[in-house]
Amino acid sequence: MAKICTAKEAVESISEGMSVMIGGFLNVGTPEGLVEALVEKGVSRLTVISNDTGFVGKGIGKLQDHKQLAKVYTSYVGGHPAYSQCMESGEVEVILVPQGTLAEQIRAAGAGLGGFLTPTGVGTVAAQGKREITIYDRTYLLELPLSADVAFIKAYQADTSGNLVYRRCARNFNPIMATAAKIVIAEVEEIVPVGTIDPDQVMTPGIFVDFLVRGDIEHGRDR
Amino acid sequence: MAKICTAKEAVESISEGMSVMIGGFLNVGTPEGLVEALVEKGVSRLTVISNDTGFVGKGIGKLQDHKQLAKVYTSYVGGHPAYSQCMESGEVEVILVPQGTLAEQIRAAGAGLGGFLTPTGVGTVAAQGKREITIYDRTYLLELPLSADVAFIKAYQADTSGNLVYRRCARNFNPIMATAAKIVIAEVEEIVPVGTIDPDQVMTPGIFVDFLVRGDIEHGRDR
Amino acid sequence: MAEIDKRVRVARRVAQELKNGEVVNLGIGLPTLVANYLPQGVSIILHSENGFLGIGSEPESGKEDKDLINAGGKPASILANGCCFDSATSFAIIRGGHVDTTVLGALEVDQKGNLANWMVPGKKVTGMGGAMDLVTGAKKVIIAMEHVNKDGSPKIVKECTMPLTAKEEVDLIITDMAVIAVHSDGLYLLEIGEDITVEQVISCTDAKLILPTGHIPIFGEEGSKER
Amino acid sequence: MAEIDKRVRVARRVAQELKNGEVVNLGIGLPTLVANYLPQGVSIILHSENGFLGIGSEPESGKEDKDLINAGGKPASILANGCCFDSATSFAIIRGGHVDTTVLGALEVDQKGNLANWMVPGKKVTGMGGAMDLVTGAKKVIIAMEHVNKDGSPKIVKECTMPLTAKEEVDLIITDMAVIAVHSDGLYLLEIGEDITVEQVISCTDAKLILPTGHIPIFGEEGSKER
Repeated sequence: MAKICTAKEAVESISEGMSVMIGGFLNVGTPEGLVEALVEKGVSRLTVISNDTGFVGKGIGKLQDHKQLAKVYTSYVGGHPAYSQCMESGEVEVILVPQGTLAEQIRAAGAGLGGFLTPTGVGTVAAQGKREITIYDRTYLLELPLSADVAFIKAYQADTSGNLVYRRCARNFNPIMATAAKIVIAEVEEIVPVGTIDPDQVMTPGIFVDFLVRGDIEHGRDR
Repeated sequence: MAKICTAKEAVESISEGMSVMIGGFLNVGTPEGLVEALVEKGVSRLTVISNDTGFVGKGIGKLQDHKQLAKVYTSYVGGHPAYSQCMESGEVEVILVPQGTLAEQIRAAGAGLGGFLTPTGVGTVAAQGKREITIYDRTYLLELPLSADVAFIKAYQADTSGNLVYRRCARNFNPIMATAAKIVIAEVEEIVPVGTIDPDQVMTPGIFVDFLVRGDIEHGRDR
Repeated sequence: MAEIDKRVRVARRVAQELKNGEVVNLGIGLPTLVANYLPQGVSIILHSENGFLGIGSEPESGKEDKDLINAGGKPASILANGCCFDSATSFAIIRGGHVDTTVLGALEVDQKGNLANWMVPGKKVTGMGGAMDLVTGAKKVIIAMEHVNKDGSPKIVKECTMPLTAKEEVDLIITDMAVIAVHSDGLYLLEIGEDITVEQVISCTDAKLILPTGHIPIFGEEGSKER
Repeated sequence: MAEIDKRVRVARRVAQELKNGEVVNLGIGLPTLVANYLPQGVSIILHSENGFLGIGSEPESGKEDKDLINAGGKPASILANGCCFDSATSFAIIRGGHVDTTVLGALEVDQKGNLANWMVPGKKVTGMGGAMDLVTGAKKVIIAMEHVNKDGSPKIVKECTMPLTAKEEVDLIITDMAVIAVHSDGLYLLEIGEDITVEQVISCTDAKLILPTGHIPIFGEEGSKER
């Protein structure tokens, strides 16, 4: 059952070397307040799993700006110039994953699957070090699940049970990440009473959410 | 883009020996009108993929009552007494699949995956004939995707583009089946103009739906 | 003890295993009764594998919703904080370890924690439904059943003879006679029922039981009343 | 021909490949232009891999929705018949073959239909994003690009030297100079651009082209005007 708290309280248990999934696609649907709280906390050597690595001074990019990262699983680092340099210098280990594979790996972790077979990446560098399995004459890569210690989720609305609703393409990686981490923290635009969201319209069941943070309150209070 | 028609018209292209996925769980969320149209058409030697096989004289059960089946993939035949007999006599080949595996096999087909690894069924009869793969000391079964020629879907509401919304637990297998068949026929309770359903609330994108049948009109006209 | 009392005793004892806020899936039959005996202050979230969380009370006659049944096919209701999803998601929740406890009946359980509860050889086959996924995926598997078959033969055996539902997944066995924990080295007798002796439990159990060194607690007296 | 005209010629020709009702994913850059040149009576459904179907026109300045961007990060709008979904579903749509056509640019394409478009060795790495899934999953892959690099070197080569996006998945190559189909036995020159000769196409192409036996059609004259 979700506990309503501030971003600062929500990130309290995150310590050096942990893995954090962060929702969002080019900063749409990224929980800015939670990332900022992680920057303020100053915890380092994190592993981040995210669609992309954001921009300089914005969203996930801030974690790179403050040198808090050891490893990143992502499909795109093009928005933040420091990443290529870090990849070359080895300062941050960047594991590039095709976007659909990344999404499916996260889903697989949340769904208790041991892996899945995808045709994506066969014959490319994405196949390196992976097992190939042929089914009915088509070759697939065996991809393994990807989970994390913590997930940072951004939703539009939550009820006090933690049921979440997303808006437009701010949904992206958020619902699957909510299923694949030990601790799930959701930053939302508004928290409404139970009964406001029809059961049919819930996009992430409240059972997945451990902490609920109201983005606007956070911005008002902590900065 | 979805074409609005009668159940009779929608099932026209279904011929002997085809495979048909049918949504529903113990007859909740089962497209009664489409099953009835298939009974009236009298086409036989069908392969059916469904959570369960319904009841005598109701839903999917009718296809057994009229001896239209050659093969069934399902998790539960307990609602219809004729199935056990057919299994023994070999009149109908019944392949029992754990419910979660069945759902995931259908999803995998719709999602272009070559298969997935599940812990369900290891060490049981469900493992027979399947490849086992061990990942980090845990053993999984490699399960393959399951697709069909046609899917019969039941939804609550459709807009004229074929976007679908389901109600309560009548959702069950319907959304995944809508992704995993060459021809998708949706029986709905009402058809509303485009714009009535908010894009965030669509549960099955209209691109998956080929034919839209209004259940009530069907019941009025064809019987 | 009357049949009904035995079932209530089991349900009441199982209810004491559930923690506040847990996500629980209750199987058909005896396990369903568990929801009626939750201790004061314990509220659980019931998962229904046909696609929703937050099973509410049985709807009044005439107030059934045609789109709402439980996994056994009976009319159901959904709580205001409940939510609905498709079958792939429902089993992702189960297999992904997001159901804290599943409570099911058994035909046989053995000392390795193997469970057989879906098929009696030679009898009509009905199918495993969602049982294999539930037993494999739930964090904790509790078997709730009467200790012996109608003919008095043991249901807790050395090795299952019937087709398995899952291998080595059972954590706890709760019957009208005993509470037994399944560990890797065998079955531990934790509690015995009111008016039952250790000897009776042993004689009604085909598998070897590891006995506690001191006093053995008794269950069946306390526990919350039906609400 | 001016740069802009070349791009328009390519976009216009690609648009003619799209059928009414098709689900199409347009890559960043030149491919995005294709939507502006659809023939009369052809309406397509645009898929955006960040999670929606039904991309509408660019929103007016000041009317942007903070939750709506296209896959390139630009403000976007959604049509009334559009719908939104998560990234797992978005790529299920792509990989499952539910996108009829994807149109992308290329750094290199070779005569086996191999495509390299995500990484130039020695230059800054940006990542493959969704390109590998799109090229592998879409029913039809159309490469839309200028025929040669800025330095005049061919982009259509015998064998790709840069890291691949996908193996043997390209179906059609449309450039300012030619329309080329990829078959298992090689590259078929189908059409040449207005004011281009077959000899020019051959000299600007590193891979072997299979020429038609008779007259070769010319493109670039007809096609619908920008709407």
